[in-house]
Amino acid sequence: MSMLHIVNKSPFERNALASCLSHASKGDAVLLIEDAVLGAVAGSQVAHLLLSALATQAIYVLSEDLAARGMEPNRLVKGLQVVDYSGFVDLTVQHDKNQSWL
Amino acid sequence: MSMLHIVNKSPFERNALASCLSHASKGDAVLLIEDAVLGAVAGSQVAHLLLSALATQAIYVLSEDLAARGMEPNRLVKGLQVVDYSGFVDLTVQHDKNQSWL
Amino acid sequence: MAVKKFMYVNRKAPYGTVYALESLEVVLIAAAFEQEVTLAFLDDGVYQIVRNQNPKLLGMKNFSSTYKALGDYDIKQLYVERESLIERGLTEDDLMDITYEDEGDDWAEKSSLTIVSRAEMAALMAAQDVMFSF
Amino acid sequence: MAVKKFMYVNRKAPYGTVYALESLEVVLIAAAFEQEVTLAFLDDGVYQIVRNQNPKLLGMKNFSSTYKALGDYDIKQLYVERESLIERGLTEDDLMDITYEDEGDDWAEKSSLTIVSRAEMAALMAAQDVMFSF
Amino acid sequence: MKYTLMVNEGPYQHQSSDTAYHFAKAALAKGHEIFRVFFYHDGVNNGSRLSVPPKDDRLVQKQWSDLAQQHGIDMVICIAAAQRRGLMDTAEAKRQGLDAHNIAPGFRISGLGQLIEGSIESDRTIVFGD
Amino acid sequence: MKYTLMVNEGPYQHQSSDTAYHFAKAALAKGHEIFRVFFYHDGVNNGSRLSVPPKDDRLVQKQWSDLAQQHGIDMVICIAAAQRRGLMDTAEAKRQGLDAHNIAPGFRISGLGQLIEGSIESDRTIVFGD
Repeated sequence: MSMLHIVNKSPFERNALASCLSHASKGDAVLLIEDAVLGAVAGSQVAHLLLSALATQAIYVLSEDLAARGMEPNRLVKGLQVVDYSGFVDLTVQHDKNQSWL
Repeated sequence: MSMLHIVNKSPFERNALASCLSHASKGDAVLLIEDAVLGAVAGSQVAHLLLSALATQAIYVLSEDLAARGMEPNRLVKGLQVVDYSGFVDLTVQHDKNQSWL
Repeated sequence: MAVKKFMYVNRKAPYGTVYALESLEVVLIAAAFEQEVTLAFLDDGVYQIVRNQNPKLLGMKNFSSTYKALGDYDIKQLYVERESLIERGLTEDDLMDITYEDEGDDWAEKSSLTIVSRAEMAALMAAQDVMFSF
Repeated sequence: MAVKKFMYVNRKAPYGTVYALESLEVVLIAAAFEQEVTLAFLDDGVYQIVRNQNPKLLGMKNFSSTYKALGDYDIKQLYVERESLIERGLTEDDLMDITYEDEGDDWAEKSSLTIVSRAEMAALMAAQDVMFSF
Repeated sequence: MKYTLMVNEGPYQHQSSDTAYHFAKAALAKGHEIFRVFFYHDGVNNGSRLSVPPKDDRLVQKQWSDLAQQHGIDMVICIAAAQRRGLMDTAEAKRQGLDAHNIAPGFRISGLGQLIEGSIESDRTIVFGD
Repeated sequence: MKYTLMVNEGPYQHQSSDTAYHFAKAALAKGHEIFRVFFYHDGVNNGSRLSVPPKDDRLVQKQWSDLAQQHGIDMVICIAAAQRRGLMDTAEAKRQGLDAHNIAPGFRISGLGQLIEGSIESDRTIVFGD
């Protein structure tokens, strides 16, 4: 019994990622897609949010959205895992529920 | 020569108001419309942004949008001015340019 | 088929966008399906149930009274996040009276609203089956 | 009629929404009107001119090369806000090379990008006549 | 004053079309001129004549049509944005070999040059969007 | 697994329709079932058959039509949301006394109950929006 949280908003523009992380339970997973992948880059002012969340949640980033925005996987905050759409599907299977933070 | 800045986003959800205020020049005016009027209520975590901006800019709030959201003018941060659509039009006349922070 | 627990997560303010109104339309339909329905109001979603909404001058429909009717649809689990209120300069007194009649207690009128902490909201979310957000 | 100073303010990331693409379409048309055109990239708008964009796997059009062609349309005033880059963990090296050929300097190739501080960006905005934001 | 307004969002989903409409009405009431309203991005959806909202709600698209006809406002839908989103006038439908058109009265389809021209001709340009 | 997907934004303006489409394709490729795609809010605009984007871009609406027809996916457009935004099938156009309909092949118009029913019937419900 765990939840996959899906975030699609840039954390520099909106509060969705911050709100998601403050409501995720231990053992949940967080997937960053669309503009939310921009928050995954190391050295940004939101990196600390992800680093502290990694203690209790797995965090994934969608590779197709990273590539579209010119971000190489080697630039990401350490500990984040990159998945493609096929991996996105697998995450929705592994977690028996999911929530989109729109 | 001064600019009217128009903000229509909730400052609790997005960075538009913060970005606007950090780019407004002395003597400019800021008008809060649509969901941005929610930021005008006293005692919120964004009130300090408006209070410090009031030192250099006039800040207006659209009354029709306040009423829709159940917010009485007497609840606003001190120093803010309430205008209706007719006043909105006047502001665009008084300032020779304007910018929408979308 | 087992009953599922549906949560409707409201995080957006009304009138600036249509999501609050159209979300409520889903909730009303959902009531007919005999599933467990919970509404969560957090972040800007708390503005959806603020008192004295009056969008008449905008020519828009005042749909806030519909929340008050949710009890008639047997929807009586409305959770509001305390931290979201405080961050916005709001208190519980700013919220509409939303009630239901308790069948098991001689139809006494009781509040459908429960104010919860952020941690309690997180626990409520973790206990659902299907999460709808708009 | 006097020439007006038009600024195109880009504050949104590409691909997640269409605004960046359709904003660029306006800029290309604007070039034909012999007005003064300036582009500002701040907040998430800085992502619009990041190198190595590749939306092929999304089935979307890679329109980033169009920024490189702006010099051919005589649009060569592109201002990028330094603080916006830093907040996002980006540096100037992450940005595409966007250049123009300087007619007054034997067609030497020069950068169209100028990195400015937030205060300088505010001053640039204050000097415009018409502000377009999308 | 002479105004050009730009509307970047469709009806209902966002308030921006309503806001632009109320602004236009207030400006006209004060004797100003609305030279042009330019509909861009999803704003083109304000020009659909097939909209039938609930009877107890406003009809955003018709409000624009009526305002344009009462005051002779030039309301332009961007052709490129309209093509992406399925807004067609009779001429465009014919050109594309389609059997239906869905543009409301008072709107015309044209290019982005109309936006720039409007801004050059007007004293003020105001953008309404999301 | 059996999925119901919900799409809340129109084509092009936001990426959410594209994301839902790519998700659906990936799920089908892994042998999962897409029981239903429910289009709500501006998502109803994904069902327009009048869209003609530039030749070098994807045709979001047609991608959905093709996917539905290849895999027998039930694609439902919410009637209340569609009425507000001007999406009509032939029956609804007739009922409203309008001369045009604009629904693409593979889509049908129905009520919100289809969304709830889909979520009850499916193992997973995923919302794609703004």
